[in-house]
Amino acid sequence: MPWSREQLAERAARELRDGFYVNLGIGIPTLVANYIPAGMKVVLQSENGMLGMGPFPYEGDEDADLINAGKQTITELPISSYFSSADSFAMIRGGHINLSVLGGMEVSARGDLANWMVPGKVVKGMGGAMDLVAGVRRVIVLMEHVARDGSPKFKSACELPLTGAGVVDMLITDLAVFSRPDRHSAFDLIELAPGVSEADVRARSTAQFGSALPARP
Amino acid sequence: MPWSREQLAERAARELRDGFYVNLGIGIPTLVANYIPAGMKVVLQSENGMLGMGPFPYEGDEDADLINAGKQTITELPISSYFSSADSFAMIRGGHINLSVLGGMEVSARGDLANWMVPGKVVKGMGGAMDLVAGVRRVIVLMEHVARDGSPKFKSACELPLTGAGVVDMLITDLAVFSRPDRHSAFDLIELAPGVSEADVRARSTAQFGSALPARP
Amino acid sequence: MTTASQAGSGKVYPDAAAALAGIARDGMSILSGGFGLCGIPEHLIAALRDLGVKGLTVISNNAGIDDVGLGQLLKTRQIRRMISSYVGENKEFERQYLQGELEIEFNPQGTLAERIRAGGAGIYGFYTRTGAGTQVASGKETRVVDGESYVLETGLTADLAIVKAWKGDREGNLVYRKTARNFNPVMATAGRVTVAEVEQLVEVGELDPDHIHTPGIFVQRIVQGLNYRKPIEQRTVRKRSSHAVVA
Amino acid sequence: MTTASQAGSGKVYPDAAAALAGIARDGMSILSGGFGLCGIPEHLIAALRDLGVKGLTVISNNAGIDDVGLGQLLKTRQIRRMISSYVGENKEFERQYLQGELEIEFNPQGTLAERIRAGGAGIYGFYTRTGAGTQVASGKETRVVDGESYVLETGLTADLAIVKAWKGDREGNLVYRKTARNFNPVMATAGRVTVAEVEQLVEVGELDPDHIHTPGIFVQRIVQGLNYRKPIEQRTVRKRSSHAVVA
Repeated sequence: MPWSREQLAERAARELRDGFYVNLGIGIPTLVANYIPAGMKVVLQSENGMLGMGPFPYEGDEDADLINAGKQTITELPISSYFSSADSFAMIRGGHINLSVLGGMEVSARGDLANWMVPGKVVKGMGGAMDLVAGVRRVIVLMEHVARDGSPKFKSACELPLTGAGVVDMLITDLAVFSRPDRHSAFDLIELAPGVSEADVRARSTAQFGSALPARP
Repeated sequence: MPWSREQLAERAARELRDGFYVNLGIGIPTLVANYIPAGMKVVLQSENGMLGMGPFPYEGDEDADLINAGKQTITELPISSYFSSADSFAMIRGGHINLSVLGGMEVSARGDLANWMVPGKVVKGMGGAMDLVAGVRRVIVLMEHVARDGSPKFKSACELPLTGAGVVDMLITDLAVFSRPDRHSAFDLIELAPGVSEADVRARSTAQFGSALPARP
Repeated sequence: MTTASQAGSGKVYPDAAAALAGIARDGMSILSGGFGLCGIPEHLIAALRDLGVKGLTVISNNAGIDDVGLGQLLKTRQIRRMISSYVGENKEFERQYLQGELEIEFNPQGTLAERIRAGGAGIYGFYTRTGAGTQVASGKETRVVDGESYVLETGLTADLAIVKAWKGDREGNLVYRKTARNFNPVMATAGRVTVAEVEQLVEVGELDPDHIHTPGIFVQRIVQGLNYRKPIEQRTVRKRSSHAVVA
Repeated sequence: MTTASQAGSGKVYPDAAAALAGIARDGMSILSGGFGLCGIPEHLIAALRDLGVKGLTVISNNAGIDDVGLGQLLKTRQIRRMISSYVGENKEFERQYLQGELEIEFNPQGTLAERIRAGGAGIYGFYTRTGAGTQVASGKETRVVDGESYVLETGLTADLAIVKAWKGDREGNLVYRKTARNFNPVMATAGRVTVAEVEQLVEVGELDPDHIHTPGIFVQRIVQGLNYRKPIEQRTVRKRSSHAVVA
């Protein structure tokens, strides 16, 4: 049984570590904030210029001057600080953020990511995604394993225009989790969703990958 | 009779305009602040990170956290703001300062300036001088017309290592004032100290320059 | 980059239209602050609409939404070209773009911010990893250092910058509030003329000099806006009983 | 550039020596904040002296004066190499330099500040007019654009940055005071580890989030200094009767 959106977010949250500074992309990645383990200190960065992003406001407490990168109203925490877009991306580009979790349209075997445009469709722009994948120390991509028509999205090479080349460290799909120790290595399959076999995953991928599944008890 | 240090500063102050943002170098240029015409609004920038530099403090009011680029204690004004060294030089390099007044060791006919090192002597460093001459819109140099041994300092070409190439807009010495309309033009002699002749000035310069002295009444 | 700096009280204008008089013209380039609809110079944008200047190149992270923010200038067809990072929320934008009435240049958001900072800071260009190996790098110089690829991106300035701050004084010193800061401070440094609108015009000396975000040297004209709309694009709230951080 | 970020209260150390324990080592590179003696991390410098680490490369605008600031580390011969813009006030520096015991690399002050900013911001290098046509450009790439010459300067980082702020909280958020800000904020971004000393360690939430100069992400360790000396290099005053602005 494939993992749900919430389960993808929950799985990604297991990659958080105490003291991490983290940037969460729009969509499913945003949900990762709901699964930060109790007692663990994680500081969320919002690339429009905030460190220490708090939860959505209670109704009536919305502040037009306080939004996240998805343009949603949010709140401040005692630890928060604000800064300009230039300073925010200096922080991102300079490698000061520990982890970025983003959505994806395609990931290649060598860790290329495509998630910003589909030729033939209207292009909305890459926003901060290219800066995040180029600057953040560890990049995790969450996506459906196959497209709606069943075609693989974890591919030998991306067909869509790239967001970044060789930038993905971990790929979490609704079927499986893939990881690699560094950006020169190939991915290994490290986990499977319940009832999903390695053969299933290989059949639905054009990417080559190794296997490092834990021994079944 | 050659102009005094104070007269050099006073002459330079005549180049100030209402609303100017100005950076004054260490030494004689600092004295220019004493000759800002009454009623004229001039804002002084200090490259260590301050806009709106006030006068020296009254005795007992010195603040170790408030100094100028010459490391002298200064004061704050109601209009003042502070910023980092990176932001300060972004302001300078970006052409936001109207005028810089600096001391010089040598100036060449094409507006090169040398004022930071003498080969064979211990080098103390260029500080912010290279950034100022490269970034400020108008650069005025104040210096003695000849060295202590009588040798010219306004030369056909600088012999000392340069602070900037082709950066000087106006040269004020104790004998004369030279100006040029832009950085592609040659200098014109535009004023003489009392009792100093154009011939005197030419005899004490190796630089070639034009003459645009006002007609004597 | 030459900003027409002018210290002093002559910077204050009675309203947004007056603050743009003698500056706004057809075909000019304009840096416009804000992220989404947060921190946008709403009165100055409205004044540009009313002035009717056309053929504009607008550099702004987003393009507003239909009828709000820069969406107003799109509706009136005053914008010819945009440099942005994301324009997803604007139907009129999409229509004009598809019909070839509007040009768009996409920049990665951080590259856009840094290009503007470089423009204001007198830096010709800089090397960034962002966009290396992607379409963004095509036609640009690249270099590989220690196995990392970098793209050369150039500084960006404009004829005019319009920015919005929370408080300002008649010297042009500005303070922003929360995430409404975003692109405003960096754009203020990169306009040949910068016009700021503020919610509160305060007396000189009221702003703490340690906490001024934009020193007055960058601002040539300032105006106090009245009756700010400050629309919210994505109103998201949580129930008072909820434990979830994110809805 | 990888900073060992770690949010949370584990950042606070009891004194400067403890804050440098496990970090300071022979041969390391250190960014040291301050301009002249203003805003220098005086307790962290003293702790480096006491730790006796040697063969250091120190990046700092100045080199202190004899026995004060970095002058202390020169006296003990712990510094092998300096990257500075001006070192005019230090006799011991001059002696060691003339005897070939000390290397020095001069950078224009603005280039130094920008190189450090670039280092902290993940920018490989940038083109500046500063130094074009001078010794500073020798051996560096240059390019001419629209008749202007630019020099390629590269980003600068170090193993350790030591900075001094006025106030800080246990998250590492920092606020500087007046011109003691100078190189400190930009150096805080460019150390692989950054240690900050503050005059006042305050509770989280006491610093206004709109007015934090250095967000805590850049600071890995923080210590409250006691009994600051804050020496003044050039004590200049005016008489209460004087009209002159400058003595």
